[in-house]
Amino acid sequence: MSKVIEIQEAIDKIKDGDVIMVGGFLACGTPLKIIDALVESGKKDLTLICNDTSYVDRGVGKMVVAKQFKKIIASHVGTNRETGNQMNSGETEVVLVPQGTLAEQVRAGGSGLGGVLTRTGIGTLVQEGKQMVEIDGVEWILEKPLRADVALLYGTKVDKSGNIYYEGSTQNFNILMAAAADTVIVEAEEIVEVGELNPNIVRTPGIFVSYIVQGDVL
Amino acid sequence: MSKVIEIQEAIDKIKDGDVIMVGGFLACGTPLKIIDALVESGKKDLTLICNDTSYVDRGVGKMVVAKQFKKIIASHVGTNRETGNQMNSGETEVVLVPQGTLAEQVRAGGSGLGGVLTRTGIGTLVQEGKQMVEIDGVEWILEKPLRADVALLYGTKVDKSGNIYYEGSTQNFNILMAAAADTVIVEAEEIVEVGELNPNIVRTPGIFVSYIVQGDVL
Amino acid sequence: MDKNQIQDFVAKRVAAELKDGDLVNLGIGLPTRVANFVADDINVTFQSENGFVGLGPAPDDSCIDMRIVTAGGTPSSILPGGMFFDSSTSFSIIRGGHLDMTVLGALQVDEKGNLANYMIPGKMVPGMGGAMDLVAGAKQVVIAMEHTQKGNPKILKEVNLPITGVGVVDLIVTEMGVMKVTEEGLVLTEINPEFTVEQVQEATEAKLIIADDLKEMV
Amino acid sequence: MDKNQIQDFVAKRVAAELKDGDLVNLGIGLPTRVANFVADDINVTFQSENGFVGLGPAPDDSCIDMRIVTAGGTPSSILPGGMFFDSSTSFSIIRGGHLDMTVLGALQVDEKGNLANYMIPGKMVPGMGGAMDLVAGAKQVVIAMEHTQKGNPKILKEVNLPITGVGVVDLIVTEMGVMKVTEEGLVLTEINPEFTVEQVQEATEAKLIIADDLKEMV
Repeated sequence: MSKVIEIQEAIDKIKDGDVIMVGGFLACGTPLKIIDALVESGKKDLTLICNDTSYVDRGVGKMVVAKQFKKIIASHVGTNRETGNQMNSGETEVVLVPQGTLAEQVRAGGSGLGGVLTRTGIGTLVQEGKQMVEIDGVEWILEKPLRADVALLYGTKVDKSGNIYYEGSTQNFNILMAAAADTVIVEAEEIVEVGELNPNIVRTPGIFVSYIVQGDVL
Repeated sequence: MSKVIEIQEAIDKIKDGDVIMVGGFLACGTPLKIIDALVESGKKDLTLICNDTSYVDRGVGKMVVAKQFKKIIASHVGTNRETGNQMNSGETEVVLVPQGTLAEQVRAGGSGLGGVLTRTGIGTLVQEGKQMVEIDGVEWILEKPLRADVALLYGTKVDKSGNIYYEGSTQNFNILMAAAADTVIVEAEEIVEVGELNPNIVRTPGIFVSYIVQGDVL
Repeated sequence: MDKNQIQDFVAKRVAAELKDGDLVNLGIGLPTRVANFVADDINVTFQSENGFVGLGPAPDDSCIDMRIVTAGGTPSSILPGGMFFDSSTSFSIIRGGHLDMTVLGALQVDEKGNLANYMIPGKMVPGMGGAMDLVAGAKQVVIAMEHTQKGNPKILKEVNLPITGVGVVDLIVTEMGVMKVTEEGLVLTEINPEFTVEQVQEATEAKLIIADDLKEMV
Repeated sequence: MDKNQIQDFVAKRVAAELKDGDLVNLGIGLPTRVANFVADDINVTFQSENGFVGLGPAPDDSCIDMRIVTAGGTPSSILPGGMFFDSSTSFSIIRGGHLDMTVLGALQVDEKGNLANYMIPGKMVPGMGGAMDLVAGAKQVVIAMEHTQKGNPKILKEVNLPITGVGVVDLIVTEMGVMKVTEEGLVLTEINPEFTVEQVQEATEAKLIIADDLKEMV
């Protein structure tokens, strides 16, 4: 049973207003072909959960320019001036989250945990409005789990059942987001047969993956 | 700079009264040679953090028989009747922890998190005496992070800087414990030169590992 | 039926609950046998909480790899499309709601779906292992067991041993019948034609509600 | 000194703080240059928060792998003994206290060790990226920057931009000198002989305590 679909079928899984998670770090490890097709599609009112908003001409940065997001949750938006503009004008809601916290929130969302207890952001704007938990006299910020309707991931080699092997610094949020969305679509640099991947080096289990799209080779 | 030491040097790093974490699941992925040397050494009053207490004649089970633990934190002790005997007689304190909770507690200990928020164990003995955290109307058990003085781990292939690659179901708690102890000693089936391991398939970074001991081939 | 036949009969009936694409965790003992009765025309993946998906059959003596064992510690194998992971990933899968079903044994189960299967205080203290996480996280919890223990009912009005999970059980399958846990109580939906309804009720402490369309268990 | 010389001068001085075996994370910009000045006789490992340890130099144009980039998004390389991981592992390392040092830039830093380096409200909103986790988790936080911004002091009595971390800074290195954050305030321990103590104080809003054994910064 192969999970491979055409890119247009993948786009059809995403509805206006959906919350989407997109893997990648400054577009490294981002499913670029799916994102380009998503720009083309004109889907709107989306909420983005992603490490950053990339550049104006690459990855999710193009979607920012195309104003497809009503809300963006990210750790860093400084490489895309358009995000800052939309944030300052109030056109797009931008929630800045410390990167390690964002990673744990996504992990918690996929792992059935109630939240994340971290010291990161204590005494900063990040703490504002958040529930605090005192443990043995120390205060911790409670950060809530994050989940999405659709996760869009990258994989270096993906077998037809969805097992993913990553090369280089492309793992980043992909591994975490795979568990935290109702529908998970991975763009593969290379699609291989089931059984071709060494089970000791797969990092994302195929059981998390709904669909696979053939991507371009980086 | 090689981290490889003789087994006796490894044993010398452990003091009476230490808290030790030992990787493995029913001795699969346990550093068996180090544990055998530890039985030989007669170290005592140790606290064990391990998934289980294995069998009377294998892995940490032998240390239970040799009465080297004053306290045992584990998810399962049913395969070693001696643990149950010592628990019922009050000779050894045994704390039973749900396996997933134990994994997260060790992970939290190595990751600078304040604790684990889980629904596992709600309404059971596990909940007793624990701090509860209410999040959006739902109650979660707060489980505290675990750390150890020394972690004793297994690795299938280990390079001289301590990077570990695992095969089969040996990863289990090894990966988590590597980050959660002051001193980390790994027993390698095979020791290789730095640079010989593909950086995409290493699972435990050498930066966590203090020392390496040559083990037997399974 | 002898003990062996009873176990196979129960396991076979549980297997009929499985659907194509399901991800399932089987407890040790009787539940393990469920894997032997999966229909040929569906694809079911088994998860092993010690660290992999794609649990295969026990290997021949000639090809045992001590690095690949079941959660019961016995030699195992991995099927094509499977992969290995660590204990935190394993329980992210379990606690995170990614398992379609877990099949477990029980010491006691009651009409409210409470389960006791991890200890008899002062007597048998195996520990909960992964069971508390499994019942907390799996979408469906099926109890597969012999109906009575030495003639004594195991299906009670209220469990009196330490609880593994509160109100977690969905379905109970024994050699006498199939019982569904509902708001109203235990509904007997299928009965082994070797027994009468009266005989089943006699062997059950909880009051059984007999389904209008009570079927034969085959 | 021109801008380039200033940056190298500061980076070189920061590099002198490094010890053999250190694990270090360098921020983008000036801090990145620290890697160029590590003493030959020590072994320092650089962590890149986007997912690896063993950060190597930028590759030649001929051998760029788009799968291996720095946290700044530029092509990078991995050294023998390095390894790749996901964002949760990356921040387990950072938040978990495994980093010996982080070197970051600053918009403002004050005499209490408070740091502001992630936004100027309504103007520049890059986001904190990994900075809040880095200052929360690293054993030593070093600020490497130019002493003033367009002639205006950046080392203040009290930061007035949104804070990245409260009381987190240990050491400030600029082209004018080296300042240590202490309970009593900022202690100038080294001075660039091109400047007088008066000049340094004039360029600094916070009151400097001059070390008894004030040294030349080289």
